[in-house]
Amino acid sequence: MIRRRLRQLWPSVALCTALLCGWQAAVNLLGVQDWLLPSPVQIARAGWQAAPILCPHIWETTRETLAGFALALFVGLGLGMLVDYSSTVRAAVYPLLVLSQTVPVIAIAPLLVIWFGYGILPKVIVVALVCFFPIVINTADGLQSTDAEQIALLRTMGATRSQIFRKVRLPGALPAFFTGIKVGITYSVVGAIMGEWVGASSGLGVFMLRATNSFRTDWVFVSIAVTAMLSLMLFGAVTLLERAALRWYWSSRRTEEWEEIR
Amino acid sequence: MIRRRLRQLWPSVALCTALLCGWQAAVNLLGVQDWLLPSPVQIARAGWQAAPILCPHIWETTRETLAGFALALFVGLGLGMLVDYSSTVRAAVYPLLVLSQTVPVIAIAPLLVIWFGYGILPKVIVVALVCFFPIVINTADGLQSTDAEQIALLRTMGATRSQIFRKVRLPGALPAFFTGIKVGITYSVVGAIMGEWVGASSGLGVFMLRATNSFRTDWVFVSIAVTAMLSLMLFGAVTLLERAALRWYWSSRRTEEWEEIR
Amino acid sequence: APSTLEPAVLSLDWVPNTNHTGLYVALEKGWYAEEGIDLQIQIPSDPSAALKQVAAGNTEFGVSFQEEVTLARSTGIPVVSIAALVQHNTSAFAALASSGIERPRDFQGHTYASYSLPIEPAIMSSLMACDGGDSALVDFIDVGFDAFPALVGGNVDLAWIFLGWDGVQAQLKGIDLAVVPLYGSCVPDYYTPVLIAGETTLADKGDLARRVLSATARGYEYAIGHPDEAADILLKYSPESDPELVRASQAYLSPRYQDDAASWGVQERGVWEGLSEWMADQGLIERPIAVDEAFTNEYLP
Amino acid sequence: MPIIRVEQVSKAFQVDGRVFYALDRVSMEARQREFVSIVGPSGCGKSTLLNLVAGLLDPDDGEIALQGDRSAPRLGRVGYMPQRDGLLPWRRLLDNLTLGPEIMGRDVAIARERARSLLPLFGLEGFERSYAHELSGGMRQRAALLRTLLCEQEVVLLDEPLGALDALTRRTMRDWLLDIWERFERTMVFVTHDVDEAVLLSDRIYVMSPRPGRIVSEITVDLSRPRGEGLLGQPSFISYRDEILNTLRESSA
Amino acid sequence: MPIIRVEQVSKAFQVDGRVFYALDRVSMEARQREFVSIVGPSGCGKSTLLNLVAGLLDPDDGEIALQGDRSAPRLGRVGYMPQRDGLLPWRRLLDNLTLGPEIMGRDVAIARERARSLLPLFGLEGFERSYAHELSGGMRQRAALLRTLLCEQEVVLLDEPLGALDALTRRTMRDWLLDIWERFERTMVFVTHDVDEAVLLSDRIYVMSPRPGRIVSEITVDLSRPRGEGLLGQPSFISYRDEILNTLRESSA
Ligand SMILES: Nc1ncnc2c1ncn2[C@@H]1O[C@H](COP(=O)(O)OP(=O)(O)OP(=O)(O)O)[C@@H](O)[C@H]1O
Ligand SMILES: Nc1ncnc2c1ncn2[C@@H]1O[C@H](COP(=O)(O)OP(=O)(O)OP(=O)(O)O)[C@@H](O)[C@H]1O
Ligand SMILES: [Mg+2]
Ligand SMILES: [Mg+2]
Repeated sequence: MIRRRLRQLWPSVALCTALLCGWQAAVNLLGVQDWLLPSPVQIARAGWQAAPILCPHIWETTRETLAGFALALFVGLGLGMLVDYSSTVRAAVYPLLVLSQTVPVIAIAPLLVIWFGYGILPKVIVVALVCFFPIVINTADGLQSTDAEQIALLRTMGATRSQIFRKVRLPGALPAFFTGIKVGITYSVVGAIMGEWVGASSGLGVFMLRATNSFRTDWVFVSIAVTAMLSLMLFGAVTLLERAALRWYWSSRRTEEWEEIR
Repeated sequence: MIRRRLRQLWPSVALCTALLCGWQAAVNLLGVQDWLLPSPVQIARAGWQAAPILCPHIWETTRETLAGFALALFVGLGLGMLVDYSSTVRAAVYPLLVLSQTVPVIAIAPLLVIWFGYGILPKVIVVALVCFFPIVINTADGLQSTDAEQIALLRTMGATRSQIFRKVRLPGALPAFFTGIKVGITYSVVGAIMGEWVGASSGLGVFMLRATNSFRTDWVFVSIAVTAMLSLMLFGAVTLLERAALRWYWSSRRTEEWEEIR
Repeated sequence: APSTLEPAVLSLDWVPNTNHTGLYVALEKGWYAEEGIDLQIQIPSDPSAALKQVAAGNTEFGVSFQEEVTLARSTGIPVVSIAALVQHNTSAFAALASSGIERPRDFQGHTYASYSLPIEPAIMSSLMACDGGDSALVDFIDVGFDAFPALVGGNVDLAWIFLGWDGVQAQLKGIDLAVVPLYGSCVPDYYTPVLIAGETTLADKGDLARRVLSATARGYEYAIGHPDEAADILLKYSPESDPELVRASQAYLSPRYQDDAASWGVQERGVWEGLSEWMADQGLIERPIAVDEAFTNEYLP
Repeated sequence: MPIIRVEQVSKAFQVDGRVFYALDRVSMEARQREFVSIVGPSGCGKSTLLNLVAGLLDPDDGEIALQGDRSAPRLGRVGYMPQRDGLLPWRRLLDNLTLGPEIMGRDVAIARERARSLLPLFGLEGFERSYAHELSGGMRQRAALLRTLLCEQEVVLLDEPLGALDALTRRTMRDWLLDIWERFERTMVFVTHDVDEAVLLSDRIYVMSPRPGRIVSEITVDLSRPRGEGLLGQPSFISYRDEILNTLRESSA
Repeated sequence: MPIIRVEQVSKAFQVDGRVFYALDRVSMEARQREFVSIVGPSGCGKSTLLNLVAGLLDPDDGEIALQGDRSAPRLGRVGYMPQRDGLLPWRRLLDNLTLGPEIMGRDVAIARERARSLLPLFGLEGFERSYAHELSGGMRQRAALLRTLLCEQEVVLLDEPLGALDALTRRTMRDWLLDIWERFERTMVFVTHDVDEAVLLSDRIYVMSPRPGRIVSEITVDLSRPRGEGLLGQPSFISYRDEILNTLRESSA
C-alpha cells in the first residue's frame, strides 16, 4: 500500500527535479540577475538561512489556512445544499455567489479591518471567501447530477427529502464535492497570504511583503516555495481522503483501468 | 422559453434588490461615512458620473478577460486530457498544476513584465493562470468518472483510445467540465484586474487603483460593480451554453424534477 | 503594571522600513510602556487603507503622507497629521544612468512606472514645465505591484523612488541611477511620511496622542543619534529586511529625520499651505484645504 | 374494497415533440391478498402503470386509489421493485438490501439479520460485501427483489422480478414469492413477459396492448392452489395460456 | 478450425478479500457458421466468459484463440451485446444504433439508413430521437441488440439478448436473429436462461455449473432446420430439453 503510494510519487518527483535543473541551468547560463529570478540553489540556501525567522510565520499562516478552510467547507457544503434545495433558492443565490468572487480582497480590506480588527478573523474570512466558491458550485452541480432512478427508488420507499438527500444525493455528489475541495484547498494558503495583506504582523504574507520590499527576491521565492509545499501537502491530504471516502467509486474505476490498455 | 428564463430571473433580482435596500438603509441609519462604504445610491450616481471615463477601461478589461479565458479554456481542456492520458502523466503533472496556483501574482509580476512587457499579453497570461485550474481539475475528474460499462462497450467495438475519448469520456465529462468553466469564468474578470496591477495604462484595475489612491471610494465601488456585472454576464452566458450543450443531461434531470415534490 | 497599559494600534503605510525606525526603537526600549501604552504596530494592505482605518477611529494612529492627508481632507476624511517623520521630501524621479536622462525635460518620450497616485502626473508636469518639457509626451504605466524592479529591469525608463530606500539599494547593488530629487526643485516640498490620527481620536484621547508622540520622539531622537543601534532594532522587528540595506538606509535617513527643524516632528504651516495651494492649482483638489485642521504640532512634546 | 384501484387513467409523454399516449384510459384493481399479473408486449406501458400506482408519476387523467383513498399521496405505501435494479453503487450488498427498513425508520440491525438469513436462499451468500458492479446480472436482480421484500409492505409491485434468472433459480424465487404472499397476506402486482408464469402464480391477469397502452382483457385464473410445475401440461392450464397468447397476438396484429 | 476456441481458461475475482474463481478451466469452441448457446444458473460465469472472448478481460490461466490466433488482441473482432444495454445517455436512439459503424469507420449515413429501415421490425419506429431514459426496458434491450447487429461482425456474442422481451416480440427477434445468422453466415454465441430457446436455436449447447463456473456438459442438437415453434411439443425436442434441465439440476444440487 505504502510502497504503491511511493511508486506513484516518482513521476512528479522526477518531473519537478527536471524542471528545477532546467531552471538552475537557465539562470546560470543566461546570467539572470538573482534579484529578478534566483536559482533553485540560491533559493535553497536562502531558505536554510531564513528558516529560524520563517517558522513562526509558517505556523501563523497554517493556522489561518486551516481555520479558514474549515469555515469554507462548512459554508460551501451548506450553501451547496441550500442551492440544491429549490430552484428558486438556486436562482436567487447563484448570482450572489458569483458576486462574492468578484470583489477584489484589496478593495474591501479597510472594511474587513474595521469590522473584524487585526486578529485572525479577517484572514480566516478571506481564506473562506476564496475557497468556498468552487466547493459550492461543485457540490451544487454534483447534487444535481444524482441519478433519477435512484431517487425514484427511494421515493417509492417513502423517503423524505432529507433522507433522499442523505442516502442518495450526498453520496452521489461526493466525487464532485471532492473535486471542489481539491480546487478550494489549492487556493487556501494563497488566500491566507492575501488575508495577511489586509493587515497582519506575522505570517507568510507579511514575510513575503517585507522580503519584496527589501529586494530580497531569494527570500520571496523561499516563501513561495513554502506556500507551494503547504498547498501541496494539503492537496495531497485531500486526495488521500478522497480515495478513502470513495472506495466504491475507485473500485469501480479500477476495474476499468486494468481493463484498459493504457 | 424566453418567458421561462425571465421567470427564473426574478428570485435573484428580488434578493439583490432586498440586499441593496438593506445596504442603503444600513448606511443611512448608521451614518457610515461615504469614504468608507458608500451607499448603493451614491455608487449609482458615481457610476453615472464616471461612465464616460469608465468605458474605455471596461473595454480594455473585457478584451483581456476574453482573450485570457479563451487561453484558459484551451490550456485547461488540453491539460485535463493530458492528465487523463495516463496515471503517470497524472501523477507527474498534478503537483505542478497545484504549484501554479500557489504563486501569488504579485511575486511574479516583475518577471511577467520583463518577459512579456506591458502589452495585453501579461494580463492574458494572468487571467489564464487564474482560470485554468478549476477547468483542468474538473475536466480530469470528469473524464475519470466515465462509466466503465460504456467504455467496455466501445472497446468491444475495437475503439481506439482517441475514439473512446471522443465518444464516451468527453461527452460523459461535459457536466463536470462545465462546472469547472463556471468556476473559472467567475475568476476571469478579477484575474484581468490583477493582471493590470502588473502594469497597465488602462483597464478597470488601473481605474480602481487610481480611485483608491484618490480616496474616491464611490468610484472604487463603481468599478467593483462593473466587475461584478461583467462576471455575472459571463457566468450567465456559460450557464446558457451549458443548458444548450447538455440537453440530454437536463432532460433526464427534468424527469426527476417534476417527479419530485419540491 | 502591564495590565493597566492602554492599548493602541498604529498602522504603518507599508512594510517596516527606515522611515519607521523611531517607532520600533521606542517600542523596543519600552518607552511606550513607560507612557502607559501597549502599542501594536500593524501593516495594512495599502497606504490608503491605513488612512481610512485611522479616519474611522478603530486604528488610533497611522503613517501617511502630506499629499494623501491633503487629498483625504479635501474629500472630507477626518485625519490630522500630528508629526512629520522626515522633514523633507526624499522622493525623486530616477532613470538608469545609461539612459542619458539627466533633467526633467529629458523625460519626454520615455515611459514612467506610476503608482497610480494622483499627485504623480501633476508633479511630473510641474517639474518638466519648469525645465521646458511637456509631460504629455511621457508614457504613464500604472504598476500596482512594484515600480523599482521594472526600472532596473529596463522595462520602463522612469520611476518614482525613495532616495533613502530604493536609492540606497541601487547604490549597494552597483546600479547607476540618474536622479531628479523633488526637494529643491520647483515643486513644493512636503512632509512624507507623516504620523496621523483621526479627529475623533484626538478629541477623545488627546492625552494618548501626546504620550505616543512623546515616546515616538524619543525613539526618533535615539535613531538620529545612534543610527547603527537603531538599524539593529529595526532589523529585530523586521528580520526579513536586508541588514546591509537597512544599515545603509539608516545612515542616509538618520540625519534627515529632524534635519533643519527646531525639533523632531515639527511641521510648518507654510509647507502645508504651499502644497495645498499647489494641489488646488493643479486641479488635484477643488480648493485649498483649511491647513490648520490638517496638521498640528500640539501633541508633540 | 380493492387495495389498488386504477380508474380510467391516461398518461402521455412527449416523444420527439409529439404527445404520445403511453397509457390510455386504463382501469385495473387488486384486492386484498390477491396476486394480480400484468402481461403485455414490450413498451405497452406496464412499467408506467406501476410507476403511477407507486406514486412516482401522476396520471394526466383518471384516478388512482390506494386502500380506497384517492387523494392521499401514494409514495411510501407500496413495496416496489423497478425494472432496472437501482442498486446504489456506493453501498455494499447488505447495505443495499436494508435500504427500505432504513428509510422507513425500522430497526436496521434486525433487517440486516433477516437479510443475512435469506442470502443463501437468494444465492448471494459470500457476496455480502460486494459492490453492485461486482455482481452478475441475475444476482443484481435477486438483490433488488430481496431488497423490495425486506420493505415488508402489504402491497408489493414487482416489475419483471425474474427476467434475468435461469429456470431453476427462477423456480426457487417464484416458490419463495408465493410463500411470502400466502404467509404474510400480501397483495402482489406482478409484471411479467412469461405467460406460463403469470398463469401459475396469479389469481387474475390483465392483458395489455401497446400504443396506446390499453387493457384488452382481464382473466380470472380459477386453478386450485398450491399450483406446482406439474400443472404446466394440464388442459385447464393450457387453455388459460392459449387464451392469453391469443389475446396478445390479436391485439398486436 | 473453430473460429472461437477457449482452452482451459480460468478467471478469478477478489470477493471480500478472498480469491473467488468465476471460471475454472473452461473449454469451449464455436465453429464457423455455428450457433452455440451457453446455459447455466445465474452467476455461473456466462457473462465473464463472453467478456473474456470479447477481449474485455484476460484469462488468469488458459488460452483463447479467435480465428486460430492465440496472441492477437481480440477487441474489435466480435460483435458483443453486453447484458446491461450500455446505451449512451447523451445520444438519441438512432445515434446509439450507429455507434458500431461509427467506431469502425464505416459509412455512418448508410448505417443510419439501415438502422432506420429496421426500426419498425424492432418496434422502435417513432422513437428515433428518444434518449435512453425515455425508452422502456424492452425497448432498450432491442436497441442494444440492433446496435450489436449493425456492427456486422462475423462473430456475434449475445448476452441474454431477449431477456426483457415478451413472448411475441421475443419470437420476432428470434426469427430475425436466425435469419441474420443464416443469410449472412454468422457465428453466434448466445447466452440464455431459456432452455427451450437454446434448443430451438442452437447447433450446440454448453451447460455450465456455478462456483466455480465449469462446463458440465456439451450437447449437440441434431434437429433439422428450419425449426418452428411446432417443435416444442415433439419428443426429440423434449428429450434435449430434459437432458439439459437434468444436467442443470444435478450440477446445482
Ligand atoms: N420518461 C419518458 N419519456 C418519454 N417516453 C417515455 C418515458 N417513459 C416511458 N416512455 C414511453 O412510454 C412507453 C411505455 O413505456 P413502459 O416503460 O411503461 O413500457 P413497458 O410496458 O414497461 O415495456 P417493457 O416491457 O419493455 O419494459 C414506451 O413507449 C416508452 O418509450
Ligand atoms: N468485477 C467483478 N469483481 C468481482 N466479482 C465479479 C466481477 N464480475 C463478476 N464477478 C463474479 O463472478 C461471478 C460470475 O459472474 P457473471 O456475471 O459471469 O455471471 P453470469 O453467469 O453472467 O450470471 P447471470 O446469469 O446472473 O448474468 C459472479 O459470482 C460475480 O459476482
Ligand atoms: Mg417495463
Ligand atoms: Mg450475466
